[in-house]
Amino acid sequence: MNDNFEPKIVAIFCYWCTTQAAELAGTSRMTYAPNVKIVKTMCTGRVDPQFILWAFRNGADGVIVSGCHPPSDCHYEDGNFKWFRKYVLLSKTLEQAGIDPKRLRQEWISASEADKLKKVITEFTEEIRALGPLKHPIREGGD
Amino acid sequence: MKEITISPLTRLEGHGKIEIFLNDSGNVDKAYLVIDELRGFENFCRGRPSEDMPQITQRICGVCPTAHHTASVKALDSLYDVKPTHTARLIRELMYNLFMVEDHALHFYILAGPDIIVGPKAPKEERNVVGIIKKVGIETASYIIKTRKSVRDMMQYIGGKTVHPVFGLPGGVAKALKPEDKEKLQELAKAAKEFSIKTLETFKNVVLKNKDIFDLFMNEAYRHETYYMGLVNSKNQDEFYDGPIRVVDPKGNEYAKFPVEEYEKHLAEHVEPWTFVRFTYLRNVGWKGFVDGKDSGIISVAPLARLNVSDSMATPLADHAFGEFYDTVGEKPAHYTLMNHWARVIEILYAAERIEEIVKNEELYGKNIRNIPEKVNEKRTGYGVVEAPRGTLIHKYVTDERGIMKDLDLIVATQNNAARMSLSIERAAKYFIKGDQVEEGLLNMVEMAYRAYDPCLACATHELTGMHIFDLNIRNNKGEIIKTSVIGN
Amino acid sequence: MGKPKVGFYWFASCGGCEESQVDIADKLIDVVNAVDIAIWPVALDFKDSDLEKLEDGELVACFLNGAITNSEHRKIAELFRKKSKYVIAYGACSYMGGIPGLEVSKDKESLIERVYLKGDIVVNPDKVVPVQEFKEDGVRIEIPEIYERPYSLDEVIDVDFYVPGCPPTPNVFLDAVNTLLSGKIPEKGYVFGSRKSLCNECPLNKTKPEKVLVKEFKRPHEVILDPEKCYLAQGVICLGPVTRGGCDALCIKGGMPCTGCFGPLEGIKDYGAKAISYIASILDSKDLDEIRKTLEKIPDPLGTFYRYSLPRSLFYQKSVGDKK
Amino acid sequence: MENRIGVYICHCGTNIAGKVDVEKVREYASHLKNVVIARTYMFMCSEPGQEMIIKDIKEYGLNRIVVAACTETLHGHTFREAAKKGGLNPYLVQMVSIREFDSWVTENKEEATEKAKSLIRAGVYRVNYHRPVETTTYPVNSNVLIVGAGIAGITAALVLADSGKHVYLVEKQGFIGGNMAKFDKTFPTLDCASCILTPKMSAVKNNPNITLYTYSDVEKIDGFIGNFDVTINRRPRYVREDLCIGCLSCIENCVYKEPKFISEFDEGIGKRKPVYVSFPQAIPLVPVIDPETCIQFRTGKCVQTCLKGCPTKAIDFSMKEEKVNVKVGAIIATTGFKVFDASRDSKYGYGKLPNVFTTIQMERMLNSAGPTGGEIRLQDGSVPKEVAIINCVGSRNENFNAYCSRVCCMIGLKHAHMIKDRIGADVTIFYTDIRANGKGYEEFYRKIMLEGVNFVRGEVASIIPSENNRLTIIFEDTLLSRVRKKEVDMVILNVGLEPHDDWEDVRKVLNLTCTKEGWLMEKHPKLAPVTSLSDGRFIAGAAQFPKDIPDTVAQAEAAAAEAMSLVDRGVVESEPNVISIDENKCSGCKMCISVCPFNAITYNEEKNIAEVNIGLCKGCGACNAVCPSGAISQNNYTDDELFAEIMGVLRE
Repeated sequence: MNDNFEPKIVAIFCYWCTTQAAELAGTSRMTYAPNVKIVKTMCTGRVDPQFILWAFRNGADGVIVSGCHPPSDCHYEDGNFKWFRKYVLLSKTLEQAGIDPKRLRQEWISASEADKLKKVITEFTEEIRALGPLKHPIREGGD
Repeated sequence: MKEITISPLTRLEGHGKIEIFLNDSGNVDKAYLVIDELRGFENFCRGRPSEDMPQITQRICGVCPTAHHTASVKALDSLYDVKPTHTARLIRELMYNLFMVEDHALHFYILAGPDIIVGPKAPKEERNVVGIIKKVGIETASYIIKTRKSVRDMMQYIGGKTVHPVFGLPGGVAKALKPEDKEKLQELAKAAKEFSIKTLETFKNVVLKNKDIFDLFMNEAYRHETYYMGLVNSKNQDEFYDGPIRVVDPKGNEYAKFPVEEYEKHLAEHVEPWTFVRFTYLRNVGWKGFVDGKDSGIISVAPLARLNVSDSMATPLADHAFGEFYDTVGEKPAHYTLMNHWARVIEILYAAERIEEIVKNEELYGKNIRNIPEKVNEKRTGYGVVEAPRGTLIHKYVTDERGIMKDLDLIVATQNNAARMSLSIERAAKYFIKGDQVEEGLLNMVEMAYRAYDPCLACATHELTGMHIFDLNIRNNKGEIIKTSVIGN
Repeated sequence: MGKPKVGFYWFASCGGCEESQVDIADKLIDVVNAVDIAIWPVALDFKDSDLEKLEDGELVACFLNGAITNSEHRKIAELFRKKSKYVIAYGACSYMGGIPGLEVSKDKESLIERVYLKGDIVVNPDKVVPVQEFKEDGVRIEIPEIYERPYSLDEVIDVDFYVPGCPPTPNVFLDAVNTLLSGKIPEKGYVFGSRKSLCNECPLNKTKPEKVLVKEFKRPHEVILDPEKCYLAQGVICLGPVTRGGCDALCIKGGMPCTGCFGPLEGIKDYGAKAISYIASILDSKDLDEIRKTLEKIPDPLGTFYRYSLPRSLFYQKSVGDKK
Repeated sequence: MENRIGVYICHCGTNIAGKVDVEKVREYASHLKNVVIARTYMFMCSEPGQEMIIKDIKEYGLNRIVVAACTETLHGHTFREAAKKGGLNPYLVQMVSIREFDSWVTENKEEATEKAKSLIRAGVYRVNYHRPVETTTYPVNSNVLIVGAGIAGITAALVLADSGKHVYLVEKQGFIGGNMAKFDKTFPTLDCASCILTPKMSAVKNNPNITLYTYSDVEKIDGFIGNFDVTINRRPRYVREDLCIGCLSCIENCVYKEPKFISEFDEGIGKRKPVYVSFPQAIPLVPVIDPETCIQFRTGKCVQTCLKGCPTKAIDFSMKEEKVNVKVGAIIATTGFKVFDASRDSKYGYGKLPNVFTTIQMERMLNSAGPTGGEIRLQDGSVPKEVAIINCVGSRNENFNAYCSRVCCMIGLKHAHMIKDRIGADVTIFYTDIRANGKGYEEFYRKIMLEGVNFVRGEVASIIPSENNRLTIIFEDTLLSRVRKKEVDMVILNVGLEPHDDWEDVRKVLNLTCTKEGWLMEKHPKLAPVTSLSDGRFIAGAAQFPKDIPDTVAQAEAAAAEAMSLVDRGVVESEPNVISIDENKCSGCKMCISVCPFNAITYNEEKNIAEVNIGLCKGCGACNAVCPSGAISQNNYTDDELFAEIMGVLRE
């Protein structure tokens, strides 16, 4: 069906853990799908659900947010938990609004887990490819 | 034949309209009450928590939100099998009767007033609020406005908001009254009672003492022999807040008396392709089309119906007025549609007297205002009913075990009246419009036929967008508009 | 020159907005004296021919309430835009889509079936449903094209100002009228009401602890709230923090939490998402499973956080004002 | 004034240009809104590269800079400085990683080029919203905290102290020296460990610039780079350091005539009394009383001969925990390692079979100051004739530690030599590969081979007891790929190195990042090998990863230098990513206060608004995410910046 469909994916990573993992993946020359574009925040606690809707609205077929492993890796006490709570409530809302919650993925990837980062990105890209392009009125917002 | 054409006229859409079709001889052939839009409360309430229904469903109508709010919260009481505390029930009833006073008053003075007080045949530009003020004088006018405001302010104090109140919760209400409120409330009760007595007098002066208008009220054009439906208390007296639903036949004999839980057994809805409104009728009598009489399931609700299903009124002054009413009309049930206006002012009096009783009751000021609901009942279904100003209003909810809405059914007042309203319009039209002589005053008399029901189209069409005005179009045999008029309800 | 001409009109609305306008009661007279109400269907007879007769821009302001749900609404809205200097979206439906706006997340077909074929007490053996155009020996009745979903006013025409609320409180209405009369015209897109959220004026805000951390969120019917203490701090979802003030905290005074009818403050792109953000963040748990379980108990996030604003949300809003 | 953006795309030699068609990307970028000039350059981080930016700022009146190169972590500072030199606020620069996040991780050239375009587009959209960020500078406290007094900590402490910095050296154990203090000789030179270490230890003791806290833990660190506020918890050793003269007569006079409790320092092969020092030259030479074993503490009814025997009455059973607060500008973590617990791998029978030892136990056995006085003995006191050394115990093994512990091979060779040398026993080393990659290491390996040590490339399957307390090793000879047996008297397990069990707590207290095994993470393996990801905190020694003494000492000196450059600089910039609250928008709803992990925000009752203390704000932005009034914005991560960036990576 979507043979030539290339998913657009936004990855919001915290600086301390997952961004470092992404840099390590780079220095280790681990190749992964180019579909994923990284946007960094200092902490996943900074991630506002508005960002996720904004991403979908502007053409994302999937969004990953990844931060430091709970319970204690977060460099700001519990930013990772703050994000996780938003994520749970937001996923349910997405579902109610008719957007497959699988399109929003939540991960914990520590600074040293470049291999996990590669795995997650590859997996998720394929998952979204299988789901196909996001079809929802949220798209019509695109100006 | 000569055509009367008032054109060009770009017709207003997006709200209800009455279509009257003339035959070759220019007489009325058919008349239709058309409601033309979709909203979808049945649809989008699904999946919402049932406790939100009192606040969501009242958005059907900003004119009678209290009716929907109360029917809804009663449906929740039944869904959770929880009785409101005595204090809570009193607070709800107080709120409800205050609402009845202001809503009936609004209709009598502002909406129907132009016809009754200013006069049906008075020039159109005078048949409005301004005309009324001229007629009754600025003092009376501001007195009416002030009283209505003081009532609505009290409603805000009790319910949080006047338009779209928030106080209703299963098992009670959100807010208790304070003992120090008593004084305020008693003053208000007194004012309301005076107001209602004055209003009844006003009615007598402008209608009973004015032969033309009285004759119009008793005009055959406005008479239909249908069934009547309304809530009654244990003594078969007019009741707004609670009680069994009583139906009397055109002769006034009790046809049925049932709790709201059984409404599906007794009521049915008929669908027409040319309107979005569903026509309620008596299931066991059946749908015979737009005709009246004992064999037609068409029913009528609203003030006149409520009086017709009652043996008496529960309060002294109202009961006296009740006697007066039937002596004057000379039949029970009274079948003259315009008598709704009289019935309405009698109900204002009744509501005021109820308010007086309630505010005297010490328990009204109690602290115990909530019973916490445990869990939804076995059937996971809740039924709520009230008498909206415009007639019987039923809410039925079906939920899951957590009380999340799976389905709801709403039977609203104007819908119950819709069939008879269509009758009234067609009959009045046939009566007044002859040989396409469509004279302004006569036309208004057609409008009066339906205005008497105080129809709320927002309610009637809860599936639909609310609308408060509609066109009246008269079309010749070619279907072309030869006359149009806009009616504010 | 004469008094400024203004107009009022309703689209898909419940009439509450009109009530709120009438509820300024005694002050109504002053308003009536200050302006020349050219169009006001609730009180005055009106046809849109009257509207067409006006010069372009002849109306200084028009207050339009209700959502846009069909082609005729759109036509009239566009007409008002042409005739008015300032178009004011009045009330939650016109401003954000309102409660009937929740319909956007549902499909129309299921509704027709539910109402006319599967209605609980409907008797309809011939499966009759309302039709766009009804024809029968000489009789022809048309119904306008109904849109797939309700739209907020600024999705169909350019809107200058907004008066929030379901319905707006008489005070906000007066504020809007007086501001415009005073000639101190606010910047385009201005929303009347407070510049700050409800908490700022809420009588209970002082009882709110500095750190509001909630173990679980209870549904309003499950608890008896202490009317003297911040409801949010008592574990009931209150949208006061994310909702524009100016409503005099009526619901709060009525013993119930805020449900957000005044909508968001400036700079918030999506009301519901912001609500989700702070509600979730103050949940006091550092156990992933517990977090899932607790938030599962909020049965209807979409209906709770977008009750009045779904058509205007990032999910559905058509014309995005946030173009880069 | 409208934005004038300069975009600079780095080739990074072929690192970027090899994958990304930089010219195409430059061309694309030059057409983006507000972009005035777009250039490419071989090495943007080089002097000429930076000069290019500085020149353009003046020439083209640029007020926004986008650099597409490596990562902000790496060169963010470099380009902010360049912008500063050009007269721009440094935070009007946006770095876009088209190397780590693109050219290095994307296979296909077209795809890499397309990705670079979208990343740069995002950077350009974003930079439009950048606002100048004014950071304040704070004076830096010149003291340094060093956590862990092994050879790494000691070295760093001395370097700093000698340069006049005051050092607070905190050691968990009762005595400094760490693991090295346990060793006998060091490879490959075979000079004795204590000969190297003891002088350094006493230097620590005697240096007035070093305050030593042994038997202590770092409990809490507040503040930020340059101005740390450290709380140290001193556990009671029940012998008062201010009174004790180190005569050790308390140990003499202890009611226990003979040592009868397992000595942790001797790795279980030696005994100690309840009151003890780790070894005769221990620093500080102040005994520790172990309440677990001391009669006075267990029963409360001891005759307290130790106290009676103490000339200065330094023994104080009533000593309590003591909190010390110190202020420092920099922190060095040298928390070291622990050896692999061989009993976790049951096939070796460690802890069950007699005469199965670990290399660290062997160190004690070989140590002339150790429990056996340097004599190699079996449990029954006899001298072993055949000894096996088994390498890679707990290392290079997916079930335990996948990594190579780096030092074990050399330790094994050292032990083989010393055993042969001392008792002439026949020694066999079971190895996987011999790794001798250091100065003089390979030569050492050769030497040992020539000494006649047997080398078997073998995978041990199990060790089982055989007649007269001998041990049979069953193993696969991976050269002959045959299963073979070998009988010996003694087995030495060459155990690998691991992070301490409490690494997570340490990481949290010091706010550092660790690998999944628990080794401390460096900011960059090559560019900043002893700098942690957290400002003002440095790392050295085996806490970062297993390494031998030369490397450890080298790192320690490097860390000392890094710390010195920080404290000598005298000033630091405040956290740039702090938040600000617009009081005209703030509604006083307190949601931000509820989510701030650092209590940096407080409620102003009379103004009914929230106020931030940026000194306490660490810039996580959680409050920005919740603020329902849109009143809070985090520097460099404002809503507008992030919305723009997200839109940018997705579309035009």
